[in-house]
Amino acid sequence: MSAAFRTASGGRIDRSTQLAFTFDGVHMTGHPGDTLASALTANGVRLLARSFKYHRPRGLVAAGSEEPNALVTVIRDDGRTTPNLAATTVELYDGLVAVSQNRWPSLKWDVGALNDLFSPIFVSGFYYKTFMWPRSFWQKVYEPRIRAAAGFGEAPKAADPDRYANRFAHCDVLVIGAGPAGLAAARAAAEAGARVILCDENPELGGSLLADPSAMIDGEPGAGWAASIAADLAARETVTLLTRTTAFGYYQDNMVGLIERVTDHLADPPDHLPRERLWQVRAKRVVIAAGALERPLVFPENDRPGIMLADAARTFLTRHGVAAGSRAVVFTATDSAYAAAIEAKAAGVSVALVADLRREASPAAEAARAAGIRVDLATTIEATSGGRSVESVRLARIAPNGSIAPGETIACDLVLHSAGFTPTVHLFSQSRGKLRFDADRGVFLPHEPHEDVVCAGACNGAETLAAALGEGHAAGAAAARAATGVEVAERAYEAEGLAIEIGGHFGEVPHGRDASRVKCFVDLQHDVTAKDIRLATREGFRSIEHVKRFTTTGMATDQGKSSNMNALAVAAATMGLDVPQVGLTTFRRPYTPVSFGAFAGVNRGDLFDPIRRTPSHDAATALGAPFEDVGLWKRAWWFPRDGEDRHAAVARDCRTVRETVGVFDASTLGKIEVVGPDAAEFLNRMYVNPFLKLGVGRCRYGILCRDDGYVYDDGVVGRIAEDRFHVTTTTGGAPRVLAMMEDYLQTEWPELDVWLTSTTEQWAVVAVQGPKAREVIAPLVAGVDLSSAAFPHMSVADCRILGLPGRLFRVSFTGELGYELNVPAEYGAAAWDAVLARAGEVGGCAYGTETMHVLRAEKGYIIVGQDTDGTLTPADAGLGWAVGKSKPDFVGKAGMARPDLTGPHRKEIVGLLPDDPKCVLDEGAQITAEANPAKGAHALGHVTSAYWSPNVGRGIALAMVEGGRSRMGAKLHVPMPTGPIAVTVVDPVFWDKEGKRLDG
Amino acid sequence: MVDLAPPLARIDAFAALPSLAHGSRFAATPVGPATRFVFRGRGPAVDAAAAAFGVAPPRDACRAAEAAERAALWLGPDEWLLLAPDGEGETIAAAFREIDVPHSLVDISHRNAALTLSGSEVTTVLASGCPLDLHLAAFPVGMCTRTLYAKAEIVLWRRAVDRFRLECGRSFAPYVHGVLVDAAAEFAVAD
Amino acid sequence: MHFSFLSLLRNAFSAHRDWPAQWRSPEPKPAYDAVIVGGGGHGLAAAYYLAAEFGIRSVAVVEKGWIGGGNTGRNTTIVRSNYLLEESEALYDHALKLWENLSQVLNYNVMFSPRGVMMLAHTTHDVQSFKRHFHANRLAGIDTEWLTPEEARDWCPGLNIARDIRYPIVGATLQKRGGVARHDAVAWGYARAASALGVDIIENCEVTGIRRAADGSIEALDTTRGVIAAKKVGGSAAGHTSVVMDMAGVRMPIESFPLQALVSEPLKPIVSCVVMSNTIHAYISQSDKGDLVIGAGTDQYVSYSQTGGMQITAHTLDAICELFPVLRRVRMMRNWGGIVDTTADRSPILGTTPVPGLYVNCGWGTGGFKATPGAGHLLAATIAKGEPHPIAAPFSLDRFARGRLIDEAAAAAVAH
Amino acid sequence: MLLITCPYCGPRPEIEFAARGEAHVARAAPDAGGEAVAASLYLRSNPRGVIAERWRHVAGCGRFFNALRHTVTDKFVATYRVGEHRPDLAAATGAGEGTR
Ligand SMILES: Cc1cc2nc3c(=O)[nH]c(=O)nc-3n(C[C@H](O)[C@H](O)[C@H](O)COP(=O)(O)OP(=O)(O)OC[C@H]3O[C@@H](n4cnc5c(N)ncnc54)[C@H](O)[C@@H]3O)c2cc1C
Ligand SMILES: NC(=O)c1ccc[n+]([C@@H]2O[C@H](COP(=O)([O-])OP(=O)(O)OC[C@H]3O[C@@H](n4cnc5c(N)ncnc54)[C@H](O)[C@@H]3O)[C@@H](O)[C@H]2O)c1
Ligand SMILES: Cc1cc2nc3c(=O)[nH]c(=O)nc-3n(C[C@H](O)[C@H](O)[C@H](O)COP(=O)(O)O)c2cc1C
Ligand SMILES: [Zn+2]
Repeated sequence: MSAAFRTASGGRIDRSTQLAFTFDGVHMTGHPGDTLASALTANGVRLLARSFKYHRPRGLVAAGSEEPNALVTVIRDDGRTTPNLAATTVELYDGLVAVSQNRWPSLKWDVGALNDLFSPIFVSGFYYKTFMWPRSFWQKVYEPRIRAAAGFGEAPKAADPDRYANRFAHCDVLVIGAGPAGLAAARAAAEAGARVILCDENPELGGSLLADPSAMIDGEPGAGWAASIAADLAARETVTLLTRTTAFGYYQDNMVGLIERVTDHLADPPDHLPRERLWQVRAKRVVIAAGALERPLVFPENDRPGIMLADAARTFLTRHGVAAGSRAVVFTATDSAYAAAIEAKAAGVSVALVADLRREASPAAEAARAAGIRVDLATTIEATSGGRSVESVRLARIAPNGSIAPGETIACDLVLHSAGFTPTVHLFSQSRGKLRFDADRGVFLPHEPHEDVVCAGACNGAETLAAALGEGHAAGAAAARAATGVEVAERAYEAEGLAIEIGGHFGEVPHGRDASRVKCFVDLQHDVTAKDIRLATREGFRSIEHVKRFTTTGMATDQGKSSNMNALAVAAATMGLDVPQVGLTTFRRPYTPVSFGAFAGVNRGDLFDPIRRTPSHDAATALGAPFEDVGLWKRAWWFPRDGEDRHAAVARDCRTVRETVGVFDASTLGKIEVVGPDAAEFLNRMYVNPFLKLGVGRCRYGILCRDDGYVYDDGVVGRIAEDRFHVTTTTGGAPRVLAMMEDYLQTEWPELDVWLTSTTEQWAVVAVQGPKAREVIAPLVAGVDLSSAAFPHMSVADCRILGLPGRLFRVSFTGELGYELNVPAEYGAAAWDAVLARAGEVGGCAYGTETMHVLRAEKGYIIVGQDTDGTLTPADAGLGWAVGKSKPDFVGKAGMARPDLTGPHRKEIVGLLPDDPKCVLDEGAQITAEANPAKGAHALGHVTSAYWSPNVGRGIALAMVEGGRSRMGAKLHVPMPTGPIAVTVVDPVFWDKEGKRLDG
Repeated sequence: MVDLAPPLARIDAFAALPSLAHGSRFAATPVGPATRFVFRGRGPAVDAAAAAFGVAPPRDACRAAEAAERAALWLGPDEWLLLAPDGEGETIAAAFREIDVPHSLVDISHRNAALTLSGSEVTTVLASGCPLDLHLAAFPVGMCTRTLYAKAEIVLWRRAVDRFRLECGRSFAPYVHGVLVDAAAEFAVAD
Repeated sequence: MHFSFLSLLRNAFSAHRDWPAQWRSPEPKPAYDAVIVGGGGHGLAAAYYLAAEFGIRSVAVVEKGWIGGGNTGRNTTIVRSNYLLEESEALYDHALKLWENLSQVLNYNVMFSPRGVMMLAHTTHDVQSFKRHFHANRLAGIDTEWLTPEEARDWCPGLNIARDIRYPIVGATLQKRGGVARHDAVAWGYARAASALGVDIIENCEVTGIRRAADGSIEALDTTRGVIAAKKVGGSAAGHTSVVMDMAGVRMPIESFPLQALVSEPLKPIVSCVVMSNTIHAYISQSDKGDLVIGAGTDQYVSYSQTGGMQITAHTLDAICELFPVLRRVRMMRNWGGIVDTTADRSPILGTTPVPGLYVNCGWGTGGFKATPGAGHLLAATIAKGEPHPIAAPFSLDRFARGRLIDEAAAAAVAH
Repeated sequence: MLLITCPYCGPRPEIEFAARGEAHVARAAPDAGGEAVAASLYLRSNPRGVIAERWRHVAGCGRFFNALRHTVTDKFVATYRVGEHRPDLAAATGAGEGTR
C-alpha cells in the first residue's frame, strides 16, 4: 500500500527513514514520529475498529490518548501482546504488528454488525428488562452469549516476560503536561532553583505547540521555543524531564502516580530496560498544565469512519504530515475549527465548506472565506452516509425561530467537527479540588484546591497562547516560592498562535430528524446515544451518576474524556435543569489506563514476598527436604531417605526421635530479649502466667492473650538474669507479638524500665530431641552441667556451644528429653552440620515440621493458630492452669471474664481416637453427636490436628469440642462424604502421660 | 568438648550472594562480619553509654556519630544501633556491664547483615524501593534511619555523597539483594 | 409496566417513549409507619419486604444521595454463602436462596450469575482452614467442593498452578452456587418493586437528626427535606452507621475504612469464575461487559473519603499478576473506593438497639453485597415483629459485651 | 499514601507506619465487667470529622504516637507524643470544629 495521504512536506516525522508495520496482516510503511494512527491514516486506512455494542465500523476521532474508537492489539510475541491500545498512543516502530479487535471473522465483514439491526431493542439498559425467562436460560444461554460478544481485546496467551520498575521520587514542583503552560511553569520553577519534575504523556515536550506552525513565542517558532526550553531544563541538575510519562493518579498529600513507558516505542527493546516504570512522586507543590480536550459535536450518525475532531485532523496534518482525507466538510460551533479548515486547504485537501452552528460570522469565518472556503452559518449536519467510511453529509439550515430546513447533501470523505474545548480537570478533581461552573462558557474549571496544587493554561480555562504561558509562569513561580521560598521575577511572554475556545456547544445539535430514533452518538465506544440518555431520565434515572450507570456513558476505556460534558448537557436539557444542578460524575484514577504489571513491579516470582531461609536451609535442601511456607519462612518439612514418601519419612523420623534422637531447626521461632529492672514485672503483666518468681536459669511456658481474652500466641520464656529474659514466640507470630509488647510498654506502662529487642535472627536454633539428646550435645557444650539435677527440664543457661558464645535451653516440644542450642546465626549452618553429624553417630536423624507436628500431637501439645483459632481462651485450650489468677491484672484478664467466655458451652481442646485405629481423620472435619446428622445439624466442634502416630500405632487427633472435657469417653461422630467415622473423646495426651520421658 | 578443627565456617548472608557491581555507577559490597548491639535506655544511661562505647549516641533524630571505627546510629529516641569491628563484642559488653543505670544492651551482631552501596547511581537504585527522599539536602551524609526497601525493613546510613550502608535482617538479605539486582540492571550497560 | 422481551419489543416500535419512571420520586410525607435510613441495596430490600411480605406499606426509604450510590454501587459483587460458622452459614445461605429467584421475583434482571466462587489455598494453614469450611458447609447443606490445583485450573483456565512460585496454589474450595450479580440492578430492581407497592423512595434526603420521645423511643427524623415522623426506624447506612446512630445517642462497635476496587479495560472472556485468595489478598472476576473486577484491601485508617492509597492497589495487582501472569499487560481502567463499616468480629450487626423503635443493620464490612436480599428480609422481619428474626438473633448488638462474638476472621482468616 | 509527621522523625510516607486505632481509649479494669470491656475493646467514636488516633512509626523510630486527623479530608491536624495531651482543636486548626 502506498502512503497516499502523506503530505509532500511538513510535520515532525523523519521522512528519510521508512518503518514497516502491519495492520490485520496488511503490510504498510510509515516514518519515525508517526503514531500507528497517523501511519494508518497516511495509508488511507480509516476503518480501525468496531464499536462495543452495535459493532458499527469506526475510525479515528482524536489524535491523543482521549481516542475512544481506535483500540487495537499490538503483538510482539505471545507474552508481549497488549490489547486495547489506542492507536493514537502507539508510536510506530519498525516491524510493529497490530490487529483489530472485537470483530469476527474480519474487521470488514463482522457478523456482530447484525446487532446494529437490533439496535431499536438494544437500547440502554434493555438487559435489565429481559432474559429472565425461562429462569435457567440466563446462566445457560443468554449470559454466555452476552459475554462472548462483550469485551474488546484478548488477554495475552502467555505470561508477560517483561520487567516493570518502580521509582520513589521527591521534588519541590511537579509539573504535569509540557505544553506552553507546563514548560513556562517548569522553567520558572527551575530558575528558582527548585527541584522540578516535568512529565508529559507524549514522546516530545511541547504539547499543542508541536501541532501549531503558527505559534511564535518571544520571536521563536513555538516548537523551536519548546525545544530550547526543554534543552535548558534538561541541562539542569535539579530538573527531571519525563516524556512518554502520564500522570495517572493524584493521591493524598501530593503524591502523584506517573507511568513512564520506557520501551514500548522501540523496535528491539534492550534487556536491561524495564518496559514501564511506575513513579511515585511526592511533590511539595504540583502544577497541572494538562491542556484542554476538544469536544465532539453530537449529530445524527456522527460515528462513521472519517468523522473526526478538527484539532485531531490538524495534529495529524501539522505534526505527522498526514491529510486525514481528500474532501472535507468542517462542522463547528466555535472558531477553533477554522484553523483546521484553512490548514487542510493549504495542504491540498479540498474543503467543501464549513458548517457553523452559529448565526453570526466571526473573524475566523471571514478569514476562512478570504482563504476561499465556503462558510455556511446557522447550519447543522442532520445525516451522514457511508459504510466503512463517511461518504456524504446532509446539511440543514437552522432558522432564527429554531426550525430546521433540510439542505443539500455534500459528498465528502472527511468530516471535521468541533463543539469547543473542555479543560482537562481530571487530575485536579482527583486531588479532591472543587470545581466551579463557568456559566458563560459552560465548562467546569478548577476552583478550590484540596492539595497544594495550581492549574495553569488551557486546563485552567486559558484560551490564548500568551495566556497559557503567562499562567504557566505564574504557577511555576508561585509553586517554587511556596516550596523553596525563592522568588522568581515576573516574565511577560510575547506570543501569538492558535487560540482555542473553551466552551462552545454542548449536547445534541439541532436537527430535523426524529430524535427518538436517530442515533446521535455521545459515548462512541459504548454506543451510547443522546436518545439513550433521554430514555434513562425518562425511566427515572435523574442523578447523573444513575444516568452514567444505566446507559454506561463515560464508562469506557476513555472514561468519557470527550463525551462526559455532552452526556451531561443532554441529561440536563431533558430534565430542564441547569448543568451545575445535574453535576459531574466523579473523576477517578487512572487518567489513562495503567498496566497491572507496572503496579506489581518487582513483586513477582521469588521477589513477590521476601523468602526467609534459616541457616540450615542449604543443608536441608541437600538432604532432599521439601519446604513448607510458614509466614515468610521456608521450613524443612520432612527429610526423605532413599525413595521414601512423605508418610514413610515422617513415620521413620517419629520413631527415631523417640528411640534415639532427632535434630530439628527451630531457628524461625520468634525471639525477644526483654531487658531491664522491670522485665519480670512487664512479663507478668503481658502474659497470663505469673513471672515474678521465675528463677534465673529457669523457663516457663507462657501464654499471651489480647485484651479480649483469647489466646494470641505462646512460647517459652527463659530468665537469663534478674533483669534479662529470653522470650520465644511462634514463627508466624513473632512480628506481631513484638509490636503488641511495644504497644503496651510504650502506651500503657511507659513508667517501666524495660526494653525489647528482637533477636529472632541473632540465633540459629538447633533442637535436639530424644533419649540420646544429652549424649549428643554433651561434647558440644561447655560451661554448663547437663545433669538433670543441675539443669532440669525448663532450664536455660548462657554457655559455650561448639566453642561459640551460645544459649542452651532444656525444653521439649516432643515430650522427650530435649535441648535447644542457640548459636550466633552466622555459624548456624556449621552448627547444624556438627550437631547432625553427632546425632548421626548415635543413630539419630534430622526431622522437619511434619514430624514435629506428629510428635507434639502425640503429647497433646497444642499449636496456637492450628488447634486454637482466635476464639479460644486459655481455659478452652486446656491451659487454664497457666493463668495467674491471683495477679491483679494482665492482658486479657477482664476480657476473659465476660459471661460468654466461661461456662459449659465453650469449645475445649480434647483428644479423639477413631474407632478404626487405621483411620486418620481429616483436619477440619466436623464432629457431631449423631452418626448421620440431618442437614443443618449442629456441629459440636471440629478436628484441629490429625495424624498417623507411628509411636502410638494408630490415628490420633486433637479437636475443639463443645464441653469437650466433660465428654471424656463419649462416642461422637465425624461425618465424611464417604460416611461417618465413629470416634471416642479422650485426653489429648496420647504418649507418655506421666511425662517421664522428659528426663531421658 | 569435641575438637573443633577446622574452625566452624562463618557465613555472612550477603557475602554468600553473587557480587553486584556496575563500574562506577553502582556497586553493592558485603560489609562482612561486624559487631552490632542494640542499646536502649534514656537520660543518664545514654551519657554512660557514651563513656562505655567511646562514641556518644546522638540525641538528634536520625543521625549517626562515628569515631575510631565505632559508630552509634540513632534509631529511635531510646534506641541506638552500635556498630564496631568484628571481635569487639566482649569488650563492649564488658564496658556496658559497668553502667549502673537501667538500660538494655543486646548483641545482634548476627541478626543483621550489611552492604555498602556506592556509585554515582546509588540513590537512583535505592529509590526503586526506598520511599524516602535521598536527595543530599533531605538525607545528608551522616543521616541514618530505619526505613523500607521494597518489602524489607532496613537501616540506611549515608556515609558519603554516593555511599550508604544498608543493614537488614540476615534472612532478608537474598530478597534485598534480588531487588537491588533488578533495580540496578539498567546500569549494567555502559552509557 | 411489566418487564419482558415482549414489552421491550413493543416499546421498540414506539421508540421507547412510553417507559415510565422505574420508581416514583415523591415528596416525603409527614409521617410513616417505618422509615429506612439509607437507600443502598439493604435498605431498599428491607422496604420491599416490609411491603411485600409483612404488609407494612407506609414505608419510606430516605437516601442522602442517589440510591445504590454507597457500597452497593461500588463493590466487587461477589456472592457466596460458604461461611464457616453456623450462624453465618444460615445468614448468607438465606440470602443466597433469595438471590436465586431474585430476577423473577422483582421482575428485574439483576444478572445473578452463579459462575462459581473459588478460594485458593496456598499454605498448609490454608488447607486446614479451607477443609474446615468444606466440612462445615457440607454439614450445613451448602455446596462447597474441594479442588486439587489441577481441578482449580481446569475450572478457571489461566490460573497459574506452577509449584515453584512464591505461594503455589495447593488446593481450592469452590462454591458453584456462588457468583456475581449486577450491583446497580439490585438497587434499582428493589426500588422499582418497592415503589410499586407504595414505598416512597426519597433521594437527596439526608438524615441529620433523630428525635426521641419522652420515653426514649423513636419519634421522628430530621432530614434535609424536613421532619419525617416515624413509628419505627431502620438504620441501614453502611459506612455512615456510626454517624447516624450517634444521632440517637447509640455508640457503635464500628470503624469505617476505605476499601478500594478497580476494573480493567474490557477483555474477551478470560476469568471464568470468581477467584479469591486471602493469603495473598486478591479477588477477581469478570463482568458481563468484559472488564475484570478486582477487589483490593482496606486502607489502615478510618476514613470517609471514598479513596485510598496507591500501595493498596499495587499490592492487590501484584497478587493478581502472580495468580494470572497473563494479565500483567492488561490495564487498570478505573479505581475507586467505598467506605466499609467493620465490626471487631467482622460479622454484621442486625437487630434491635437500646432505643425502642430503632433497629439497625450494619457492620457488613467488606462482604455485605452478597447478603443484600437476606439482610433486607431479616431487617424487615425484625422491624415488623419488633424482635430479631431467629437467623438474625445471634448478630445482636449486645454480643460484644457478652463476648459471644461470631468471628469468622479469627476462626479462619477469611473475609469477603 | 499519606504523608505523616512523626513527632520524632518528621514527615515520612505512610508505608512506614502502622495505624493502631482510636487514641485515648482506656483499658478496662480487670473487674470492670462485660459492658466496660466491650466499650474499651469495641465501641469507637468513628467520627466523620476529626479523630484522635494512634500510629506507630514501625519502619522508623518504632514509636507509638497520637494524631488528630480529619476523616473526610484525610488531612492531619496534629501529631503528638504518647503522654502529651490531645492538642486543643481550635488552636490546632484555627477553627472550632467539633469532632462530629
Ligand atoms: C470496594 C468494595 C468491594 C466490596 N466487595 C464486596 C463483594 O465482593 N461481596 C460482598 O458481598 N460485599 C462486598 N462489599 C461490601 C458491600 O458493598 C456492602 O456490604 C453492601 O453493599 C452494603 O450495602 P448497604 O445497602 O448496607 O450499604 P450502602 O449501599 O452503602 O447503602 C447505605 C446508604 O446509606 C446512605 N446514607 C448514609 N448516611 C445517610 C444519612 N444520614 N441519611 C440518609 N442516607 C444515608 C448512603 O448514601 C448509602 O447509599 C464491598 C465493598 C466495597 C466498598
Ligand atoms: N488541544 C489544545 O489544548 C490546544 C490546541 C491548539 C492550541 N492550543 C494552545 O495551547 C494553549 C494551551 O497550552 P497548555 O500548555 O495549557 O496545553 P497543551 O495542550 O499545549 O499541553 C498540555 C500537555 O499536557 C499533556 N498531558 C495532559 N494530561 C496529562 C497527564 N495526565 N500526564 C501527562 N501529560 C499530560 C498533553 O498531552 C499535552 O502535551 C492554548 O491556550 C492554546 O493557545 C491548545
Ligand atoms: C462491578 C463493577 C463494575 C464496574 N465497571 C465499570 C466499567 O466498566 N467502567 C467504568 O468506568 N466504571 C466501572 N465501575 C466503576 C464505577 O464507574 C464507579 O467508579 C463506582 O461505581 C464508584 O463510584 P464513583 O467512582 O462515582 O465514586 C464498575 C463498578 C463496579 C462495582
Ligand atoms: Zn519516627
